[in-house]
Amino acid sequence: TSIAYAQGKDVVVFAAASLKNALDDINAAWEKETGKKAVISYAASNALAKQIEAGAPADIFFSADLDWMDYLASKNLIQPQTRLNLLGNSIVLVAPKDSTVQVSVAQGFDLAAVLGQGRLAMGNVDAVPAGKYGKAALEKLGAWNGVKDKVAQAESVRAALLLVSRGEAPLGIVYRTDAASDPNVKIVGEFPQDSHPPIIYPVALLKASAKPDAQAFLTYMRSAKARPFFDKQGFTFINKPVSGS
Amino acid sequence: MIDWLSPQEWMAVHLSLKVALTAMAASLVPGIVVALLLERGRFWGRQALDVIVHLPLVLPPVVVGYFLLLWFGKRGPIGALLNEYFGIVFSFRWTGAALACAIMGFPLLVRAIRLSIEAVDRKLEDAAGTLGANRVWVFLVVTLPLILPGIIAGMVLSFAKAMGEFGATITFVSNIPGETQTLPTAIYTFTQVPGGEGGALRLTVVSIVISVAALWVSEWMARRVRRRFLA
Amino acid sequence: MIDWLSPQEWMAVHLSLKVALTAMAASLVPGIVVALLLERGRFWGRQALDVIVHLPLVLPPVVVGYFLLLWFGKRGPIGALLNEYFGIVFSFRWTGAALACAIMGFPLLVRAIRLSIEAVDRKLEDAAGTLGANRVWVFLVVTLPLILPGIIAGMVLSFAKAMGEFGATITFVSNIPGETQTLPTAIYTFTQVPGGEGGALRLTVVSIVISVAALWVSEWMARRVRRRFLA
Amino acid sequence: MTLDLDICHRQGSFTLEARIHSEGRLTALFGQSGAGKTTIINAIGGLIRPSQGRIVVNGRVLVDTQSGIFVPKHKRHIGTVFQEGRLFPHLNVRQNLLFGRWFTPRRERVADFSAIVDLLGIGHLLDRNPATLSGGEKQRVAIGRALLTDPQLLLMDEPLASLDEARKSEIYPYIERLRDEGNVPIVLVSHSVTEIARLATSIVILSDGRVTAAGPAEDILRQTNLFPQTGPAETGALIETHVLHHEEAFGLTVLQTRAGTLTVPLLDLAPGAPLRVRLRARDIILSLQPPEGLSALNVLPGKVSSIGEPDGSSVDVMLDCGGDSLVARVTRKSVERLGLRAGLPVHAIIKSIAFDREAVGRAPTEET
Amino acid sequence: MTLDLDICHRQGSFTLEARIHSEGRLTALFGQSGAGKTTIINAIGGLIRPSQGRIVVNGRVLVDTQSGIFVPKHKRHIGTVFQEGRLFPHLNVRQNLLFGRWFTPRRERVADFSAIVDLLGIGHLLDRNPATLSGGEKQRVAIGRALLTDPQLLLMDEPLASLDEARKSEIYPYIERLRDEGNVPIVLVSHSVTEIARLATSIVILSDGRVTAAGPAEDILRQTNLFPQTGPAETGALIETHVLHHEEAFGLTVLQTRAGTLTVPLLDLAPGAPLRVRLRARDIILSLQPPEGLSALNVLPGKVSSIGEPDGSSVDVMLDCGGDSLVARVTRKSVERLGLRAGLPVHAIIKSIAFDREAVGRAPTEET
Ligand SMILES: Nc1ncnc2c1ncn2[C@@H]1O[C@H](COP(=O)(O)OP(=O)(O)OP(=O)(O)O)[C@@H](O)[C@H]1O
Ligand SMILES: Nc1ncnc2c1ncn2[C@@H]1O[C@H](COP(=O)(O)OP(=O)(O)OP(=O)(O)O)[C@@H](O)[C@H]1O
Ligand SMILES: [Mg+2]
Ligand SMILES: [Mg+2]
Repeated sequence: TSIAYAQGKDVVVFAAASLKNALDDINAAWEKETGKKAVISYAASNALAKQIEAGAPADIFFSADLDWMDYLASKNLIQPQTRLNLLGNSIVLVAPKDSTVQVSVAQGFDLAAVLGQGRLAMGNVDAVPAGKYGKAALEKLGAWNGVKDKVAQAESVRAALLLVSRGEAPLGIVYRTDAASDPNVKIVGEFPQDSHPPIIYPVALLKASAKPDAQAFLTYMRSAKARPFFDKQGFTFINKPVSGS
Repeated sequence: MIDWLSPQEWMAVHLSLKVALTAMAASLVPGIVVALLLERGRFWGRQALDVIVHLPLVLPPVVVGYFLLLWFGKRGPIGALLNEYFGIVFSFRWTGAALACAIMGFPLLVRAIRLSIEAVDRKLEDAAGTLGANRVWVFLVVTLPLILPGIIAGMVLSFAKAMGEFGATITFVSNIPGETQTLPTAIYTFTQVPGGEGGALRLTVVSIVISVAALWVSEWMARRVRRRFLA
Repeated sequence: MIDWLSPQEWMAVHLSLKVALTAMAASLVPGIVVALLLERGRFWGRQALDVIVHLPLVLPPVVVGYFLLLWFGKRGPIGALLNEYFGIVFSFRWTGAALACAIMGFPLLVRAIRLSIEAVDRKLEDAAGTLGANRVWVFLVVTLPLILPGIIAGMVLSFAKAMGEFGATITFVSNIPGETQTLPTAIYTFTQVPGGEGGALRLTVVSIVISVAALWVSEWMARRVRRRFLA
Repeated sequence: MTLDLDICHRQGSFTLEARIHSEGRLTALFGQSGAGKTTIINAIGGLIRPSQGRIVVNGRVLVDTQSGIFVPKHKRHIGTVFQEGRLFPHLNVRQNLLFGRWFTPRRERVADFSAIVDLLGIGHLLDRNPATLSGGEKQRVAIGRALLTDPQLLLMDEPLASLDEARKSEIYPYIERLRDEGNVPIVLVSHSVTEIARLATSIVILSDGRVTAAGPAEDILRQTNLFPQTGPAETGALIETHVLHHEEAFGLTVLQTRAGTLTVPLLDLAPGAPLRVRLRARDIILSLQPPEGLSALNVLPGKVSSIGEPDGSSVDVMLDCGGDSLVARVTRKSVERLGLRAGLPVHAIIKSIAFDREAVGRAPTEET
Repeated sequence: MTLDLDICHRQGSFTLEARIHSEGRLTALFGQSGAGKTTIINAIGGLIRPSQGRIVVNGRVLVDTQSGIFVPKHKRHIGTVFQEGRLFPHLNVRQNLLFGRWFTPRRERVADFSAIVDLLGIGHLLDRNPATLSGGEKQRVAIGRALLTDPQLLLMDEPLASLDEARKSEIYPYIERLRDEGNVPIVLVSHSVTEIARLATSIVILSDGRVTAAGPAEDILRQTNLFPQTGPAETGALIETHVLHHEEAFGLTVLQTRAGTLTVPLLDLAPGAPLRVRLRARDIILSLQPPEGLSALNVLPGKVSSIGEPDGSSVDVMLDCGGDSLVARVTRKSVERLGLRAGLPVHAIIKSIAFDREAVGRAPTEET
């Protein structure tokens, strides 16, 4: 594979780490079908974006938020016509499985009171997409000021989930996809879709890509064959091209 | 310079220093003990101890942070114990950051001290014994002074590592401004946002300045020790 | 065991070993040279060199990776130069991972060797001089054998660090299976998805097994060296 | 003191199998390089654990491998002067000297710091670092360090090897005082027969890890064949004398021996004081008649008690001078020329000058 | 060889200000502990850089601070035996011995490895590690290591300090051969007057960093007041003699001096061979008449040339025995009793036995 990569035969996908499960499955399915194989590098979206900027030999960028896709677009490094908002997600409020908290997520709800002395686990509110969405939602719902000093900002949404799952934090804001998969947490509230910017996983072919299979793999990912794999991980399948930009 | 950093950044600087110094100080005695055990001890499980000490180096920091959370968290076996009997809480506290840093720097500290212990002339320790010093005294008045170079080097490494440690810290105690947001986590946050390079660079410079100072202090101490041996 | 890891994971193991060994081997000679310069040299800029060597420890690995990307990337000043004149490419190659690991482990390697150099009895070097050995020979036949314990310790640290290095690597050369996906980056990826704990744990165990073996080899070498000195 | 040592110890291909019983207050270990002297010192001091055997000092069992006794070195109260100094590099000279004090209970601190420092001539070095000392200076500090621990037994491994004669002759009287008054038994390793003859009360001769001879100094020193390695120069007899009177005008002291008087350079001792004198076999000239007009002041009448085996050109002639046994070494040619034979009355001629400072030591006072 | 040294060097509060000009083939440095002997050795060997001055060996300028010359130590071809051994701990004895060989061009390799190993008795140690050697064994290996570099100058800092006499007397002839045949000039530090008297052709006496006396060995050794630090025991005269014949039956050799013959223990030298003999002042008895019936075989007639200043009870009496200058040390009392005065004819009586192996050395052959 190493040699294949070096010779530039395989499609190289730079994807946000949270997509690993779904994309690994899709890649396997695609290989079974076509005999071709994508090489997928999972890392944080920002790292991947910077690498692409530095000339990484990637064909496809699959980001966990719009910001880093926009960043590359502004540097003219993607093929704008191929960009599409493929997946959506939603954020939820979680608590440890044995928690007794009662909370209804709504305008003006008093999250701070529910937290008490505890911390609210979130992804980094400036950097990690789930954190950014969570902060926006809390602001919109008027709860941010009450909790902003009680937020434990984790390095990733997975780490935030872990804090709740280990009982370190009584509450946390994570993606539904993550919450659903962890038996140690339960969802105690859902954030309204309009309380935060749409949670979108955009994907695009990169300018530097010259491999014919890249477009094929992108097409496969948006096809109905791929959809079950995304669904299985809890993503909403949007598959909506972005016009212009 | 005051203006150059935001109050929150100043807090991070202050906290980083506190965490790094605490980590360094707290790991010093265990570091010396473990180094002695590994270098001089002949006991069952020595090899295992050696591996355990090295683990923080071998494992990705995030994994270390994960294990810390499992064991030293509020519900972790050790964490719960410490909390119950000594009232020591690590989770979401700067003490947790210090613990993470101490553990990440531990293999470096131990190795440096081990190297110095290995270089100690056992004949001097024997001589001290014939002069009436028992093993503890021999250690305190002969071995310890002789391994000072290693201890200083170990402290430098431990401090420097603590100044840069990020993965284990953020995983274990997350990133709470004023409590657990150290310089590296602050820098990390900057790198995660488009256009954050400026902020990251600024804090990086602060980091470098601090470590220059630390190196300077350590060289000064090392020179003093060396002078005592030779001049 | 073969079944226990997926082919891609085997690849990561294999790659990690290759990267760690390369990083260790490649940084050895520069490490010895820099340690000598820092310990023995009296030149302008010594202090600056000391700081630079320590930077990878002081800065968050992600920042180091970022700087590597800026300088050693295809479009970076050094990377472009190396590519043009020597055909050496680091970006998104396993060589880049090795570079990142070598640099992250460098301060550890240098410190260990420095400690050993400090412990060398200069009188022995003088004696070698009177026996006709010039400075290079003195170094090769006296100093070098005498600092072997430090070199071994430095190599262990460098290797172990390389086995665990993740932040700088993934930032610099990404996480491309078969090319730059080392054990730690593979572990990291597992931690980022639901249900990845099992995979992460499996690879962690592999990591530990490798480092046990490495420690074992190093202890064996150290014992041989020590035996030559004493027995 | 009594030193009882019966040990077996292997290191590499070298095996020490030594059995020593010494009642002497200063036991000298003598033997070729590599004979095992340092190994014995190490065993007594507790630096090595003999594979087998017993070590008993003054009735105190330090080692007994059979009953598993091994007193650790810091509890032995044994001061050691090591062959290679072993000063602590991180402490200055003063701290090195006082090191043992820290571990000596206050009431047991007897040794006088400034007296020892003066004796060893290291007063100007007190604030110096060991690394800056000359070879002899290091050695002196090492001696001082051991003395200042107020040891119950002193082990000295070639302590004076690289000191100049002047310094040595200043240190000898101190060692003698220790031996006699301080009641500190001493085990001394030395390659110098003169030194041993002056200081030792017992001598143990080692060769290749085995004791080849041992006993009171007088007996051993008279056995000329025991020192093949030193050359025959150093054989001699030790005789016990006492001060008769002084001839202040000439700077001389007259000693009483059993056979007559001996005139030696002035000694600072009261009349009646006991004294041990060493008469080297090579310093004695034999004469058939009482000699006249000679510069030599000492003539002891006696008779030949026996004539030894010739060794090369020379022969040792044993004399009985009023009960004191002397040895004179003369050439075979002289034996023949003078017709020496057992029973023949002769006169032993000895120059006063032959009694140099090393030859005249304090007689060890009777053991208590 | 010529050694010209005129240096000034400070270390701490110690200042060395030495000026040495020696034509001798073996220059002995003599002086109290801390006098600066090792410092001079270090300066010649290139281990320290004197603050000021010149060092010239055999016309080769090694150091000249004025013109900025400082030949680095590895280019000096000077073999050094250090006071503290300095064996390489990571090499075994054989490798230590051969260390210098690696850096000696093949055609300059003259020293015979197995001869030197035999001489030093270290054949059984070749595969051992220095850490396992006894003190004397280390010292011997260090000597061997220096000899095997085929040096153009040999510096020896108390090389024999802790060796037994037997070993020493095996090594002395080798050093003499080096000195005379091998054409390797030697600078030797020693505290033993016997050793120096036997080996040295020139002597430099140091005290407190300054040269207090220097010159050919014969001259210096005769000056009795130069050795206050050694005690008076070792003063004596060196006289040049040659072998007359042997008296095999008695194991004796007869030497011709200017004043008569000396009978000494058998020497393995052909008749006519030149020989240097040391007559210690304390070994000479003076007699007014030719003595009779004495066991001493040697009687040299002569006359008192002068009488020295009394030193305590004793006086040095200078004799002229047919042109050879001798010194006899006698008591003041004897001087008075015998009425010794300049010009008085006397007989010097010396026992054959007094010539031990150390006193009779090869006379240094004439300098080429
Ligand atoms: N660790 C060891 N391994 C092998 N042989 C050893 C070891 N230590 C000492 N020896 C040998 O034991 C013998 C006795 O050593 P020891 O030091 O007692 O000699 P010594 O009588 O003190 O000699 P010296 O007068 O030269 O100091 C020597 O031949 C030495 O080589
Ligand atoms: N680095 C130093 N700093 C201060 N004083 C020093 C230093 N090195 C040596 N000395 C002093 O210089 C003097 C001469 O030392 P040196 O080693 O030449 O003496 P030495 O004649 O060889 O004596 P020894 O016979 O005891 O070996 C000593 O008094 C010593 O204390
Ligand atoms: Mg010894
Ligand atoms: Mg010296």
